[in-house]
Amino acid sequence: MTAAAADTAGARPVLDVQDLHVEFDTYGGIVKAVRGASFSVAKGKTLAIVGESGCGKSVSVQSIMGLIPTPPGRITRGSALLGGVDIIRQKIVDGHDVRGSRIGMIFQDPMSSLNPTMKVGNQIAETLVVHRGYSHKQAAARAVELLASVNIPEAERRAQQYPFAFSGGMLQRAMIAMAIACEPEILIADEPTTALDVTIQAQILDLLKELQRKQGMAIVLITHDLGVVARMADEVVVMYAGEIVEHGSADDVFYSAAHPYTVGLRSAMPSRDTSRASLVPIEGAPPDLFAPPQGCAYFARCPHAMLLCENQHPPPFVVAPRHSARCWLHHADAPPRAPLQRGGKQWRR
Amino acid sequence: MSAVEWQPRSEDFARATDADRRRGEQRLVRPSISYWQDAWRRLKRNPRAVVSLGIVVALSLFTIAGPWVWRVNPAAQDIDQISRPPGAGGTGRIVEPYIQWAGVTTETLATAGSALATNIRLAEPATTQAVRLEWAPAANASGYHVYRNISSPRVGRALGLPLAEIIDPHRVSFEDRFDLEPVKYWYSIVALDANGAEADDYAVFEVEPAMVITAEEAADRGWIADAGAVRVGDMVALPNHPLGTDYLGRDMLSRLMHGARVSLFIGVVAPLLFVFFGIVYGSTAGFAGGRIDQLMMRVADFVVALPFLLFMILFRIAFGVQPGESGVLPMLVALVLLSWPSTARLVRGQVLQIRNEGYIGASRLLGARTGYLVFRHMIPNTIGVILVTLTFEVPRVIFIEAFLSFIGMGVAPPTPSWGSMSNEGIKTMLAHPHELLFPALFISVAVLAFNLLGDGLRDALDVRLRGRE
Amino acid sequence: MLAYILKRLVQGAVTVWFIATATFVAMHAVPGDPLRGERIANEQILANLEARYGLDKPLLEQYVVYIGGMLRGDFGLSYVQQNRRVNDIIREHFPVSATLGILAMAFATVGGVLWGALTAIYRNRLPDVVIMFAVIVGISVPSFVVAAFSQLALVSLNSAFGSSLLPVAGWGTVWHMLVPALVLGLSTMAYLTRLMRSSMLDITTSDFVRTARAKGLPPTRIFLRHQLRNAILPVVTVLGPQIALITTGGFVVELVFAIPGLGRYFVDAVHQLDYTVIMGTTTFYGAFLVFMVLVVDVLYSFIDPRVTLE
Amino acid sequence: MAQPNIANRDPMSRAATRQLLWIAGAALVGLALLLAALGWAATLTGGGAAATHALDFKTRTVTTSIRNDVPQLDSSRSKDIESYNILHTVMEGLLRYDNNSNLVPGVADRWEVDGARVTFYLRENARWSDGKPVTAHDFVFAWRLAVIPETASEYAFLLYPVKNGEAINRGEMPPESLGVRAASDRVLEVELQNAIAYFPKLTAAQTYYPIREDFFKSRNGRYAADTEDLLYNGAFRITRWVHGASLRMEKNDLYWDKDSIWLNAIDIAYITTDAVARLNLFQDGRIADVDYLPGEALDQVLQQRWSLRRFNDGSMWFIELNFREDRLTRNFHLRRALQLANDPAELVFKVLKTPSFTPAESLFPSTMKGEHGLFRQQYPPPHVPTDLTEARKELELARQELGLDTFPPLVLLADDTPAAITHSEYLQEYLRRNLGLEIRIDRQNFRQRLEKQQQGEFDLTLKGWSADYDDPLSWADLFASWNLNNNGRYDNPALDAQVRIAMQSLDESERYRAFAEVQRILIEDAVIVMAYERGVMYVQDPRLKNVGRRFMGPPTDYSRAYITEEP
Repeated sequence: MTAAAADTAGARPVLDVQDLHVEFDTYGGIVKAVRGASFSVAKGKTLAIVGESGCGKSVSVQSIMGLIPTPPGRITRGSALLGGVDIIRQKIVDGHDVRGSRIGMIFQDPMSSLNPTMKVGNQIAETLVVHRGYSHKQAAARAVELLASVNIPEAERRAQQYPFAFSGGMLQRAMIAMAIACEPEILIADEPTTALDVTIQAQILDLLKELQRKQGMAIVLITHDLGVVARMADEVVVMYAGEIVEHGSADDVFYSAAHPYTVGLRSAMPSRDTSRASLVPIEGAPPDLFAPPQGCAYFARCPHAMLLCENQHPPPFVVAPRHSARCWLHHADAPPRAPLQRGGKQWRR
Repeated sequence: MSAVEWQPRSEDFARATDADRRRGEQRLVRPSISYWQDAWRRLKRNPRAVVSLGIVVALSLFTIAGPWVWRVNPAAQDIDQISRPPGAGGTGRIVEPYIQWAGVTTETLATAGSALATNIRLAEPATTQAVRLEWAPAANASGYHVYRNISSPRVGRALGLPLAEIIDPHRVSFEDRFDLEPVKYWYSIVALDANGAEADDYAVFEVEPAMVITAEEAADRGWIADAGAVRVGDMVALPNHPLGTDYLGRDMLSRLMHGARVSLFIGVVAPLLFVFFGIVYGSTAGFAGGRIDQLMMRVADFVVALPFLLFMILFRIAFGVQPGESGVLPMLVALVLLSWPSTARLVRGQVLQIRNEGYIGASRLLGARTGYLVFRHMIPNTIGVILVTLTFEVPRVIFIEAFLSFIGMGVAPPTPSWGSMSNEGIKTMLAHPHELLFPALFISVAVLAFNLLGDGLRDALDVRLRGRE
Repeated sequence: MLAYILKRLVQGAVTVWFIATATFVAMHAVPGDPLRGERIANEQILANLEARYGLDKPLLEQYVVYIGGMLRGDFGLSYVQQNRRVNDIIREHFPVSATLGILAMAFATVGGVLWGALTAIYRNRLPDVVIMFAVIVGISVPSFVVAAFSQLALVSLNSAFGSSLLPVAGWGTVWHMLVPALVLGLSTMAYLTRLMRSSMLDITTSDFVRTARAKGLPPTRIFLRHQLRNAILPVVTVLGPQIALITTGGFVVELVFAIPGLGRYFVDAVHQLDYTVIMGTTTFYGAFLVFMVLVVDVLYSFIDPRVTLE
Repeated sequence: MAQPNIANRDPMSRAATRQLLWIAGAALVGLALLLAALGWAATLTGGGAAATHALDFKTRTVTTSIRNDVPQLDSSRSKDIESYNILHTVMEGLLRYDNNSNLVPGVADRWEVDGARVTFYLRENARWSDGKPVTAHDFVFAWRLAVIPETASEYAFLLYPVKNGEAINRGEMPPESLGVRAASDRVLEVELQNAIAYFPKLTAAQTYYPIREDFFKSRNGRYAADTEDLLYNGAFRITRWVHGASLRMEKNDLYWDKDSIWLNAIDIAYITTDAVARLNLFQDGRIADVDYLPGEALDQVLQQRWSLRRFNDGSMWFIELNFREDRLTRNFHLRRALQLANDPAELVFKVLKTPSFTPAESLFPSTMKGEHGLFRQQYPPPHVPTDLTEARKELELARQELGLDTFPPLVLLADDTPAAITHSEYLQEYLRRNLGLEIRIDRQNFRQRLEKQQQGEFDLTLKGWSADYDDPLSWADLFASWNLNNNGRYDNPALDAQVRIAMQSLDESERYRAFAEVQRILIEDAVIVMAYERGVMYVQDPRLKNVGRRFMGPPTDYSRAYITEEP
């Protein structure tokens, strides 16, 4: 996937991940959770990584951030360049840990992601003290401003409270405040809204959008909810069974999906005008990465599966500028099967 | 990685049949296993847990099968082999039963008075039945002191044990029957001057008595089948005690085997009972909160502060334990009634932490009853701490059992238990370390097994590690 | 907070009253008469003795008189130490046991937390295995043996250095209490170590530690501010009952190190059925325990914000 | 096949350990502060540090230890050994025990016995520690105090030989009617209930010690509670007493016999019953002697090559049988069987294994003085050889007499002291093996054992007894039918008659013939089964000389001891 990504129009990639491989030692042997993922995100842009649970999207970002316990997890190949530094191999750049200062991260379950015995204000101020050398007083004041900036009412009082006194939504806002405290170049959001109800979900996503506009930071958004992708993403990466099956701009992927799995995903997603009847689930279950398939991982569930799909691993085919898909259907000699849906409703808000 | 060197042929693009796709699917699905199977599998793979399971099996074999293999009566006393270190064995000669010795006076003694230092003599060959000494009378001695030591008293007048004070100047003999063993002894005879003070000069006599025993005693101690089978002068092999004997000459190995029953039963069952009761009590208190919690915790304080010994005596009377009977059940009940508060307080602390977690509220929302909440959610999350408490209660209970038996509340003599054996062993731990070492060792091994098992269980049951390690 | 403490003190008082009542009933239910010596005195003398100690009155009246006395702080005369008021016994000996107990608890808590944390960090590696075996041997050997061996070590240490470095027994200076307190606190230290290890392991796999690492905090800060603070909670909850264990467990150490503590009177009183000393020591120990449990609960609410003192 | 992990490893463990070390450092500082604070607190409760050396030749001080606290220093009410030892050092009665258990003049320098009247002549220079002379009035007041019901002294029975003593104690007569009068400051006249030969021997007991009336009343009820509540007329006086911790005695310069006192101070610095702890203190040079060494501690003593010594503490231990109606042990043949099977030599030499114990053959101790020389030399007890076959025959006779096919289990009541445990478990197995008798051991706490023994809830029980005063009667009347301490309720008119002779007769040889007869009956009627005569093992610094170790009277006496520079 190297070629397509590199020539994005002039925008220099903030984070450029190439050929990432992550493996886990388990009782049955080695599970190859990520089998060569390459993606990048430019300044001010939002890259969404979408896919079913277990497809390796969370593992990819968490492994780059060094959050996978080793053992059992291991990064066996690949690189992740952040401003020229491969942060897989080196977390400390000129004296500071890139994590927290240049990369912020928020997680799915805010309720258990904050230290229950430490005030919220202090947990935010902590990153400032460590990375930006703030004094405790300065950091505390800044923390209050940050809480206010993420639309938490009465920030002054809230900063002195403990996590259990916050609601789910407010906790996630606090997490965001904590992540952006040092104005990082990139914010990784690992399924930030999954644990929240829909109304809060929208507020959080708007908040992220607004912060991106103000601070110009890149966002990597991991989700399995296409609605969230549609709302937020400039570019989309679809992952399946540990590898990237399609990569393109939001419009390309939504309106001219070039991979049967993406089509399947889109048809399983309700939208304003689809009646309940026409939702079509994808049969079967994702493959077990315990023994990853030789050919295309989606072969067992793909309606357009061909003989060669079972044993030959499809290369990425460029279907449009900055839009590629790993599917033999795009091979010159492939028969013109029911063309993948083109065009379709405008999804844009 | 790219497909450059392979060019697909046109037939490759034929549509795959449903059968092909299904074949692909079976191969790929990982076997799904339940929570408990996964926990059991992980327990099996944890080396320390396997070791502990091995020890537990070995201990139960030792307890149950042991007595069939090592058929020695734990109550049989061998008075001639008291506190014998492990593996002593050896042989003894059969002799006539002991007859009183009249002793020797100055008149009946053959040789006349010369300086004491030279001639102390054995009136008869020295045996473990009696060592009979006679010596030439010292000039104007008003009496004699007789000492015995296990090392030479030459240096620094370390005469050793004072055996006798003879205040009759004419008696010049002494019969030593005190705790004779087939080891080297140094006797010292000190003459007393007119007003009974010890003279500076003292005679030393070195002797090693031969191991002897009478026919009845040999049969009595179980060395030979019956008294008639041997005649005076025959050599008899002393029974071998692989782990030595205790303060009454009883075989340590068989006592450890029979003692295991009491100690392991009490050491395992009692903690399980009162830790379980503690869990239920603690989690209900923690979960209920408010006034009920306060009340329950004050009751816990009340139980902890009660004088343990007083109530043990009371329980013994309440349960009507007949004098000299083994009251294992009343002891079990007493132990449970008085030992649960510490677990209760611990579990309550944990439950208080978890009580306002999200999933508890959610589960309650779904209509879960308190009992289900406690057992399904609360306890698995406190399993780590509970297991640690359980593994600590085992030794504590074993020693409480020993203390109770000591005051006649638990196991009545001569039934042994590890705890009581180690308590007895304390008294002679410097002289005969093996009497304390072996029971303490067995208790340590049992506790080790429980600790390793506890650790293994803690890791196996830890949901977060499921499927990973 | 103050209201809570006051409420707890009232509850404490009620608990202590229950303890005293239960002990009184149990004490009189146990057979044996504190006044009968080896030599049986004639009826008249027995009657006089009973009159002096008020045993001639019916049980209920004795109870009312005794509890009344206790409220006025008069615990009565000892049967065995006939000239000493139980108040004097407690006033002279409880401070000794308390000093020893507090020091033993300090050793146990500090040792338990540090060793526990160390074994959690080096899980399944050498330090963990070594410390665990030490813990197991520590708790499997009767406390009397530990006390005797440590005293033996002191003696050989002194003889090795030719002069008395540390006193072998007795009381009076800080050096007298060092080794006895360590021995007394040993079994609790072992327990706290294992407890700390178990809770530390739970914490390291928790979500907020993952967040802390994602914030790029240095490991030392994560360990101290996040892990240690949460892992210490179960240890604190257990301090309450352990304090009771240590104060009453002092008897063995007081015997071996000839320390004039209350433990010896506590055990002898039951042995001799010395009613007033049993009541005095039990009530006092009960009050001391209830107070320490309150201290622990208050301490706990400071550490864990989730627990509020309602 | 598994490729290595290329990501950087979090330096978690090293950093955390550094952090731990830092916390440990802080904790140690905290502990040091706590130690300092508690150390200060300890000095308040401690009794001041003991001297560093056990024997100090220059200051003439000896440091030692005792096993139990000193419960009662009011001589009128005192009853235990620990208090008697101290009282005998700081107080002095009419007569006194010398280091060899012989009675010598104390405050009285001579006395005359004339039938039921005894007159004591007090010495001129006997003084109290406040300078006032000791007068006959002090004895009159003390004896009355000891016998009046209000004092409720458990040793009041020692004063029963004095006229009306028992009646006053029962509250039937006024204290003034007690048969003792101060003819003058120096002369004390005693009128006895009925003439007895051994009265002077009684006056060495602590209950007969003098107490000054004005001082006693001035302490209003707290007499003998603390050092300032006591007035001393003995060789030493108490200068510092921390209850349960330490007690220091210094030489009393006003004592009439102060020239024979060499020591300036006796410092009891440690109180514990644990023998190993006291041995460690001895090895560490902190105390000058350790007495009551258990058998187990002897090996440590031998290894240290210390010189071991022994003295008889005058106590006899035996198995007491129950003669109540419902008890099998009432049957003579059963008792005879137990007596014949009994082997005290094996018990002492092989089981209890303490060299100071000797197998016992009679209730009367071997050290007891007879008419001339030792009682047991003049009247040796009938010898009962151990004969198992004969014993089994007697058992068979008993079985038939009682009409039983097998013997039900017999209950053996015993204490929970180490010696009692070993002895009872040995006996249980011994009787099972040799006589087929099933014995159930009823092991009881001290008070419960006393209660059961006195209520007669036993078939056999282990019992120890020692004399209250230096006269065989203290032993002989133990099994008289009227004696409350005769727990087995043995009732033999023949024995009672002999005891009455011994009590009333003034003719020494007649009394001793009666004692010999009592001894014969006890053995031939198998009233008790003898076990051992207990002696005490002790270790003593060779430089400490002339310490009193007695079998009669207070067992330990440092008052006449002295220290030599080298052993």
